[in-house]
Amino acid sequence: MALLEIRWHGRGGQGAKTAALLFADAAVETGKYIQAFPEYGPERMGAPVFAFNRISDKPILQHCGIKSPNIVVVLDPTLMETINVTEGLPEDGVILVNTQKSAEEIKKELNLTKQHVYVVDASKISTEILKRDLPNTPMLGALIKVSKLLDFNDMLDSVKIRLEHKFPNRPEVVDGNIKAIKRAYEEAKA
Amino acid sequence: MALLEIRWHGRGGQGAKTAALLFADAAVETGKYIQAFPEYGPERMGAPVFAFNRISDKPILQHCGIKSPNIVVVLDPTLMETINVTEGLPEDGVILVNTQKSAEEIKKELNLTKQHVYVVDASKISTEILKRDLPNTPMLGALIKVSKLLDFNDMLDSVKIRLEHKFPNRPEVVDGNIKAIKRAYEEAKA
Amino acid sequence: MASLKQLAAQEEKFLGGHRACAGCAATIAARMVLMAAEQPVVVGASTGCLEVVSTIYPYSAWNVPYVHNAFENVAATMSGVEAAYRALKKKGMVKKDLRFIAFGGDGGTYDIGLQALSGMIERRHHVLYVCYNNEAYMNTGIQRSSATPRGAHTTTSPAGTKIPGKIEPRKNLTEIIIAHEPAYAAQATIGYWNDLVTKVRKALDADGPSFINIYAPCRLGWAYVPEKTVKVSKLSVETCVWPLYEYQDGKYRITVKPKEKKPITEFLKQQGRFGHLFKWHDDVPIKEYQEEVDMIWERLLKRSEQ
Amino acid sequence: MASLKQLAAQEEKFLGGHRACAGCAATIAARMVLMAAEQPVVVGASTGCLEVVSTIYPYSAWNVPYVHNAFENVAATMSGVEAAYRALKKKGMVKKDLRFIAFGGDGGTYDIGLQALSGMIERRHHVLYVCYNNEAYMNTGIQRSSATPRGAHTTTSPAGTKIPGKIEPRKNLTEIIIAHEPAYAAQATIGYWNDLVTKVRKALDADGPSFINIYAPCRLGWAYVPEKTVKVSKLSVETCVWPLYEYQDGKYRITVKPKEKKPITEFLKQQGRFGHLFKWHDDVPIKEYQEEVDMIWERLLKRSEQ
Amino acid sequence: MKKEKKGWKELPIGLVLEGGSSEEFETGDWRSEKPIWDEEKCTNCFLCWIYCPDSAIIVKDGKVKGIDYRYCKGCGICAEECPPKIQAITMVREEK
Amino acid sequence: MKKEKKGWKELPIGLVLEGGSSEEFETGDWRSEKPIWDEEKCTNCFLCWIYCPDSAIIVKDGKVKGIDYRYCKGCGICAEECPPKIQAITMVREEK
Amino acid sequence: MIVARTGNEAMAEAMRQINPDVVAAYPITPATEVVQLFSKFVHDGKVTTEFVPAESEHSAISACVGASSAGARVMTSTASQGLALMHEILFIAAGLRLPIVICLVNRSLSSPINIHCDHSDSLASRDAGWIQIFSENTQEAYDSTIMAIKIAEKALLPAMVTTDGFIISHGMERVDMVDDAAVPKWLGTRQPKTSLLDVDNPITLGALDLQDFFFEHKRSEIDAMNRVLPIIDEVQNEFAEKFGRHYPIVDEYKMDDAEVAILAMGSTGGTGKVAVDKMREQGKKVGLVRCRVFRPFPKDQMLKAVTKAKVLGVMDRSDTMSTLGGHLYNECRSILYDSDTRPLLKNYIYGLGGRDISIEDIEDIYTNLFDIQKSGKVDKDIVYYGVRGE
Amino acid sequence: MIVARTGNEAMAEAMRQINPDVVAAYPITPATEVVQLFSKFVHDGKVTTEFVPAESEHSAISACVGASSAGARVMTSTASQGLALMHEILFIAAGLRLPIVICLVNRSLSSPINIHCDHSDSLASRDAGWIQIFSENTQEAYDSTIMAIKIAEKALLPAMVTTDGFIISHGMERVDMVDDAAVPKWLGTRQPKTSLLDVDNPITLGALDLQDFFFEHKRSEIDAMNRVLPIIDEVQNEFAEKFGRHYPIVDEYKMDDAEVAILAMGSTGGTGKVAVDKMREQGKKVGLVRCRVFRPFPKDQMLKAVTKAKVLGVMDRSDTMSTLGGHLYNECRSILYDSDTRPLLKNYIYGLGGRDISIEDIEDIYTNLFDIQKSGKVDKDIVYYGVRGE
Ligand SMILES: Cc1ncc(C[n+]2csc(CCOP(=O)(O)OP(=O)(O)O)c2C)c(N)n1
Ligand SMILES: Cc1ncc(C[n+]2csc(CCOP(=O)(O)OP(=O)(O)O)c2C)c(N)n1
Ligand code: SF4
Ligand code: SF4
Ligand code: SF4
Ligand code: SF4
Repeated sequence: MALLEIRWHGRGGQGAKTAALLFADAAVETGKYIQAFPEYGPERMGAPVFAFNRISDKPILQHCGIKSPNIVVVLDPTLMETINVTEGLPEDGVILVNTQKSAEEIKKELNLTKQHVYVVDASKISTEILKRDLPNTPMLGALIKVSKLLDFNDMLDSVKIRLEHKFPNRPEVVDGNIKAIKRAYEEAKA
Repeated sequence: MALLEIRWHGRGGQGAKTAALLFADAAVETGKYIQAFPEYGPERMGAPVFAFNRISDKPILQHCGIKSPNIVVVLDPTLMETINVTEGLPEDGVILVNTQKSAEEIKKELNLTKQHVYVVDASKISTEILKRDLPNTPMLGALIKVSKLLDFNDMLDSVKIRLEHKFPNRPEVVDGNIKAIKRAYEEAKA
Repeated sequence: MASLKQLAAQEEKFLGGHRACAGCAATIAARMVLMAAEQPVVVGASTGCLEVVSTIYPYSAWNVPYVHNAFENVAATMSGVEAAYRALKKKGMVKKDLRFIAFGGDGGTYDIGLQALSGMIERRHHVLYVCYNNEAYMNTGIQRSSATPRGAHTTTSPAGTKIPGKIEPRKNLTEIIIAHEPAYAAQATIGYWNDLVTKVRKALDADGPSFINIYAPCRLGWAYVPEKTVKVSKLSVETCVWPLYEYQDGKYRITVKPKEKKPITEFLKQQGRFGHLFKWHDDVPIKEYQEEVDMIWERLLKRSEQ
Repeated sequence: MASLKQLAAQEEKFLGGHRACAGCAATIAARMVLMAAEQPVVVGASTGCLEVVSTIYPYSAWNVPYVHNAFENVAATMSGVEAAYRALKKKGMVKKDLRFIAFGGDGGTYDIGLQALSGMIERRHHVLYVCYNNEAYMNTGIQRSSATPRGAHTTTSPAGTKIPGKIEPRKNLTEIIIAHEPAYAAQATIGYWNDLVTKVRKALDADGPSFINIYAPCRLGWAYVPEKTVKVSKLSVETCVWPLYEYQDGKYRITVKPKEKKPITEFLKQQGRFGHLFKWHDDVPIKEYQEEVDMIWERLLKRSEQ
Repeated sequence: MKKEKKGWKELPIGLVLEGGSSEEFETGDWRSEKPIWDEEKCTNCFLCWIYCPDSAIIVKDGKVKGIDYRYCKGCGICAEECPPKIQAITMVREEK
Repeated sequence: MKKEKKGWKELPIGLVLEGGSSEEFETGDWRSEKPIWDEEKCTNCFLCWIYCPDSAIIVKDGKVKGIDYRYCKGCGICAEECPPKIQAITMVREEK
Repeated sequence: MIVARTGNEAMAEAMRQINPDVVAAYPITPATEVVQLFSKFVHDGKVTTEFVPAESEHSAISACVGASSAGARVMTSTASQGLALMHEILFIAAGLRLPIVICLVNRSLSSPINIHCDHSDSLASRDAGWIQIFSENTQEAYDSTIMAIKIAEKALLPAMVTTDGFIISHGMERVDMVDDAAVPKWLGTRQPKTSLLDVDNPITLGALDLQDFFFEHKRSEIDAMNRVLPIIDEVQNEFAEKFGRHYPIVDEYKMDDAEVAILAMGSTGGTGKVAVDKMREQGKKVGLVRCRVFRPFPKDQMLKAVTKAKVLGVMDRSDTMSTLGGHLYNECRSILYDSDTRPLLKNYIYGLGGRDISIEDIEDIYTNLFDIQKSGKVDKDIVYYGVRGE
Repeated sequence: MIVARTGNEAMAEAMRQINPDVVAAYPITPATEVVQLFSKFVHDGKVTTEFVPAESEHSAISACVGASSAGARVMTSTASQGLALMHEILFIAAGLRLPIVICLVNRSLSSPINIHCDHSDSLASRDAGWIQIFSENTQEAYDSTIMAIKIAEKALLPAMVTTDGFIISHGMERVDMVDDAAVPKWLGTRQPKTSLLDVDNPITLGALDLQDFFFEHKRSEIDAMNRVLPIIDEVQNEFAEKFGRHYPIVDEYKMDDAEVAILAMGSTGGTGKVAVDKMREQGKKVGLVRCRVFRPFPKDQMLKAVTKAKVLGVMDRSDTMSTLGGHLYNECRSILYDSDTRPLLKNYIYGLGGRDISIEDIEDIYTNLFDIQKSGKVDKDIVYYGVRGE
């Protein structure tokens, strides 16, 4: 696998950073080389924020910012009004959006031509399964699908381990998240 | 006048530093180039201390310590028991001691051969005139005499100005000191 | 007593467009303090949430002169500003009558900035020091300060399996400042705007250094939903966790006495930072905190009667 | 109560050969504190007269482990030493039961070291902090500290023609520390050796941080003849300039009540630093100082009755 | 916000900024809930105004005039503090 | 005190000093007044001992034994604090 | 064990495994997490450390000095303003020869206040007598933290291990962690020669040192610094033997036949290596030198490395404010003064306050260096790379 | 008016004549007297200054920053530990471009704690963005203090004028003082562009400055530093014209035909000149270069001076703790790197903690330099001169 670069868009408090970290962490378990890093500003809850991933089969040495990601993940569609989420996205790039809308609609809204657009209603999935609008974990499932980066089951196992570690006494949280990831994996579509 | 170097010996609180400063200050008024500096340690009242002077007709550029003074002034004779007051004194050096003893006695005590010894009972002078044992100002008078450095009257005038400046509302202090200096000038002897 | 209508008639001195979390009480406090001031003011702030969210180059929310120097030295910085004012006024280079306000978070006041504040008061600088107290270092991600109450979870006093949050009681900074004998000292909180505004005015009119400790809930660090900011603030007073009182001319005065003193659990259970205490194997941490609150309240009642 | 005979039976822990001025009370205080300790102690000192005169390489007057770090941080340094003790004791690498004492002058305590002390108490380190209070920065040549009383001449608050010495009242550090709720706090002075020794023992036995503010006349800075050191110390108590009291478990106790409260002039006129006040064109400075002393004494009486 | 940033030679010396410039920074897009103010119900008690952390309640001529959505972050304090008997402000989910 | 000072390689590392070494530094020569203790008059109240800033009152076996002139700086506190009715210590000018 | 960790997590994990006796610290972005994570270990009983949540960095380092004087193994963590506030006490720690270790996250110094990376903070304390080790990535941050304990205790000098703020501190990467048990075993316990807690052998520490002894004591401290590099080598070799990862003091990347090269510190080393690879693909003979140990300055190792190139671009993430350019640049010029081989030098000051430096930027710099090689002269010796309006 | 003054008195007198709006200070040996004497002026009504007796140096410099931001002319004085405690805020003062002036008395930094002279204190803050002017004697201390106000206000950078602790600070010498009235007249009042007290034009000072602006702001500060030397020259010329004493940025003494020379700072310059005269009497062609301005580093002036000699002994009263020797030595090697003329360099680290340096010592160093000239090579490039047991 060549080097793949991902940019996450979210709002402070929505877990873009957590998603990127979780993604990287899980990928390491499957033997990949990874990076995950936030674009730190002093922004508070609610403000638009970014996070990034690099993932590769070979060691990743660079520590510069990502200007031209292969994949963009948008956790919150309202961001698209004020933020240019497709900035730097190359023609063969992929954009994955948490939305109720169709890929076509999004494509139009963003004035995209060649790039691939995928959508999934991660907020709905999260609200239904986790009883809270926390789209970041479901989006992981969708990302795995659209990126074809990792084996889904390997990934699921390692996310599970990570979640169990984080919530040692709350199996319901772990199970819920895993369920949500699975569903988003299934529901994500072009 | 060639460069002359002087070392003062006293105890913390006895005014060796003040004497050196006063001496320098007065000499400047008479047109000389001077230096006055203490050997600062953190010693408290009562501890043996040093002070130094350089005096010359020409600018003095060096800022090193004085190892081999031309003149040594001892404000407190009890110091001679523990401190080697003649350290570095050259063969043509002069030592001036505040003591009741004679120059001969001191010369013997200090095992001196060639150096010139002068004595004056500055403590007595001070006690009689100033009602306190503050030998430093009278010693100035004796120093002027033995050093033949400066014109006595010029010097007296400038000491007076300096004292008036320091004790603006206490003419009795100024007069007493001037008197004491004069008397020490007269009484100092080899 | 101030009326909201009058207050609202002035120009805003602390503007929108700052980057505080939605529902942040620190910014409410800053806004209220400035609107209370009847004289032109010059403001200083220590590093912390209020500073960071209000002044990110090239944007500033302050519509009054403002200076930020470092984290630990706003009191010293404002001492200098005030000294400059006295000097330049003497020379006729400044004409107006100005007031000076220093803002510091509890970290910048109770901990790293305490000494500078102590010095400012001792030297009798005519500065109002406002501590907006959210009981932790929020700007760096919710670490314990000496204002953090016992039992509270912070990232450096975490609710662990061995130790349930912070173990030491909070420092009573208001009493420490009162022991400095400033010209005016008080505790306030944003939920009681009128009390707060009145205190700011008294402080600015006092002839010397003054201090107001403003309890300012932080929805992020205290972990509650943003719209509850004012409610949480009010609960702190109703439970006597944060008594509203003032000290001037050697006299204590309680300015808002709760009709009925509620148990602190009413206050604690609103907030995620205390959540673990309700699951802890014993009730010692809560009991100890209640005792501390009671003790301080009793003492306050006694002192205010004298 | 300690007996001098018993005290004298121990080995000296603060030895002769130090370079303090003849008649220095700071060294008397250090010696008394060490002889009071019944457990082995580790000592720290902040930069200042006591440190300088007792440890000039290669000579040390301390016959107990001693560390000097800097001027402003003895409380933090000893916090670290005490933390190391707890850590190494847990591991069995230290066996004995030790006590920790930090010494600071009033400059190193009231001013530049206040914050470190405040932190030490807040974190509840088991350290006795002793402030030997000579009411100015003596080591650097008698500059004003916030412990310097109003009216006193120092080299940075000189008796000038326009301003007669220091204008601000002294900081009441003991009350500031009491507001921190340490395990024990007290004021003492060397003239009352038994009171002092008893307080040191209580402090070392208390379960947490403790503080003793020891009034320690300085013959150089206060300008009196050296043999009067003990007399001057006693006069400070008899005039209530320096009340002897303690605070523990929320209670105040006056430990030595003067039979008859003398006017402060009795104390002031012994000392050159106040000499100019008696020649000043009015008696305001002395009167203000007397009022301050009275106010604090009255309040103390009241609090100790509760 | 998207205007070209200045080069170093054009910036004012010493980090000086004009006061009040945050008005150019609109935090309205942080909002996920939105307060809706009902002029009819409003009694002009100004409680929403005094408690708004973002100075986003517009008051003019002694009357509340609405909400400045450029800055309002949707914290919901105004709705919460609007007296229960009046309820002139309600929160709705921000439209996407 | 006049012994050769050590070169840098011989000094202990880290500024460590042995405790109590000031005993090698005799401050007795600072004295200009000297306390004279009268064994006859002394009642062993130990007041001179407790107040001496220079630990210079020699106590052995529960009794005052005299003054350690190696360290005594002649402050006069011992004489001053010796109870007025006893006056076992008197100050005299230091001999030259 | 291979895990994913941010730089801060890696350092905190290293601290957990070291299990120091005392940690005294104060929060500051971007180092806070180190202390946060460590506090959690304390509150969960995963370490036996006494944690002192100091009321300022000044007190934190002061408490470290106290604890280390008492014989404890002591660590702390800070950044930027925090290190600057420790400044006075840093010198004292070194003078007292206390092997305290700081996990430092590099962040630029105010003013202007900024939370992002440059190296001005640690470099502003470079005279303090501390060993300074800069890390390229999280793995190095982790390994160096463990090694620093041993290095400091052998050298009897304090040490700081640094990472680039946010870039490394908050960047998650693969880290190969040593076994929990292996770390304390490899390190052993600290064996101090003297301790304040030894009441039977009372020592006096920190006496006033006048003209008659100060110079000798300072000379001895300088001597200790002179002995550090071999100690680092020794410890790095031991570490490699035991755990399989070996670090050089000066890291050379494709230098053997390099015509032009850059010299850098910290995370830029990695970005530069990618640029090297890309240029090499185009057949350009470029190389990179990374300075891992900045204090003591590794004169011999550095000379050996940099004299291989004809043109050297020195990349400084800091400025000396002297008009002479950056820190590395000046130290390089200094050591090269009487060298026989004398590359052309150019200084690129970049990345201040967290300004990003990309692979393309570094390629651009290489291109510029080739131009210099061609022309044989450096026209403008100090450039501010990436600043707007230059 | 010719008077006798110690260095501290001379600086205090300069301050009295300047009559700054605000002085905020804290006592420390050997600078205390400056503040003491100044307090007396305040209490006697001789100045109109607001004096802020801060509770620490950290607060003193912080108050200076506040006062200067408010448009006041501000001064303070400190030494050693005091400057170290100010460290963090020194950078802030420079970043905010505030023309504060410090009368600094050089004293070595703890540990070991010592009260005597070396240059480690000001040099440890050399990155802070302050102008640094070192004085050889009391006259220079006095003159430079007055000039520093003008220099700082023109450059919009803070400045420190230093004297050697005790040697100059407590040494009394002849000083030719300017008339009381002439000083304020020559200086004028400060004309700040903005002030915190201007409530009608509210400014915000000290905002958080992220990746998008920090580098530009820093670049502008560096630019200000790049413009300082011409300003110093200009002010020194104005001063000479008005008051008759002219100072160079780099002081050359008998350098024109010197074969060997020493480079030094501070009071050693004077002692060295006497040594030069003595050697010249013996027909030895020796010279001396004195660095008066250390920040910004006067590259051109220094190059011009030091390249006159074949062998240069660089005398540093400080060590960088890098193993590379002293500060002047390294900066000299750095600027000489690509110089055409390349003297042999040897570093003499001397006088740490107040160890005396005599005329004979310097003669000895010259003799040593002649040996080097003869042999054509430097065997040991860094020596610790005057340390026992070397
Ligand atoms: C000397 C120094 N240490 C640490 C920091 C990092 N820091 C900045 S703000 C802050 C916490 C602020 O806490 P507080 O004063 O309570 O204000 P809040 O953020 O809670 O509003 C810290 C630790 C700093 N800027 N400077
Ligand atoms: C940071 C710092 N500032 C200033 C000094 C200088 N200094 C050393 S001791 C001292 C005064 C000590 O005063 P105090 O604590 O009252 O003790 P005293 O000397 O009166 O016994 C000062 C100002 C210092 N060593 N360090
Ligand atoms: S973290 Fe707390 S204090 Fe900081 S901006 Fe958010 S709500 Fe306000
Ligand atoms: S100056 Fe005062 S405190 Fe210092 S040693 Fe002398 S008497 Fe003691
Ligand atoms: S929702 Fe919050 S920010 Fe918006 S107007 Fe209401 S109180 Fe203000
Ligand atoms: S005179 Fe003073 S120093 Fe000497 S023994 Fe008596 S009390 Fe001690």
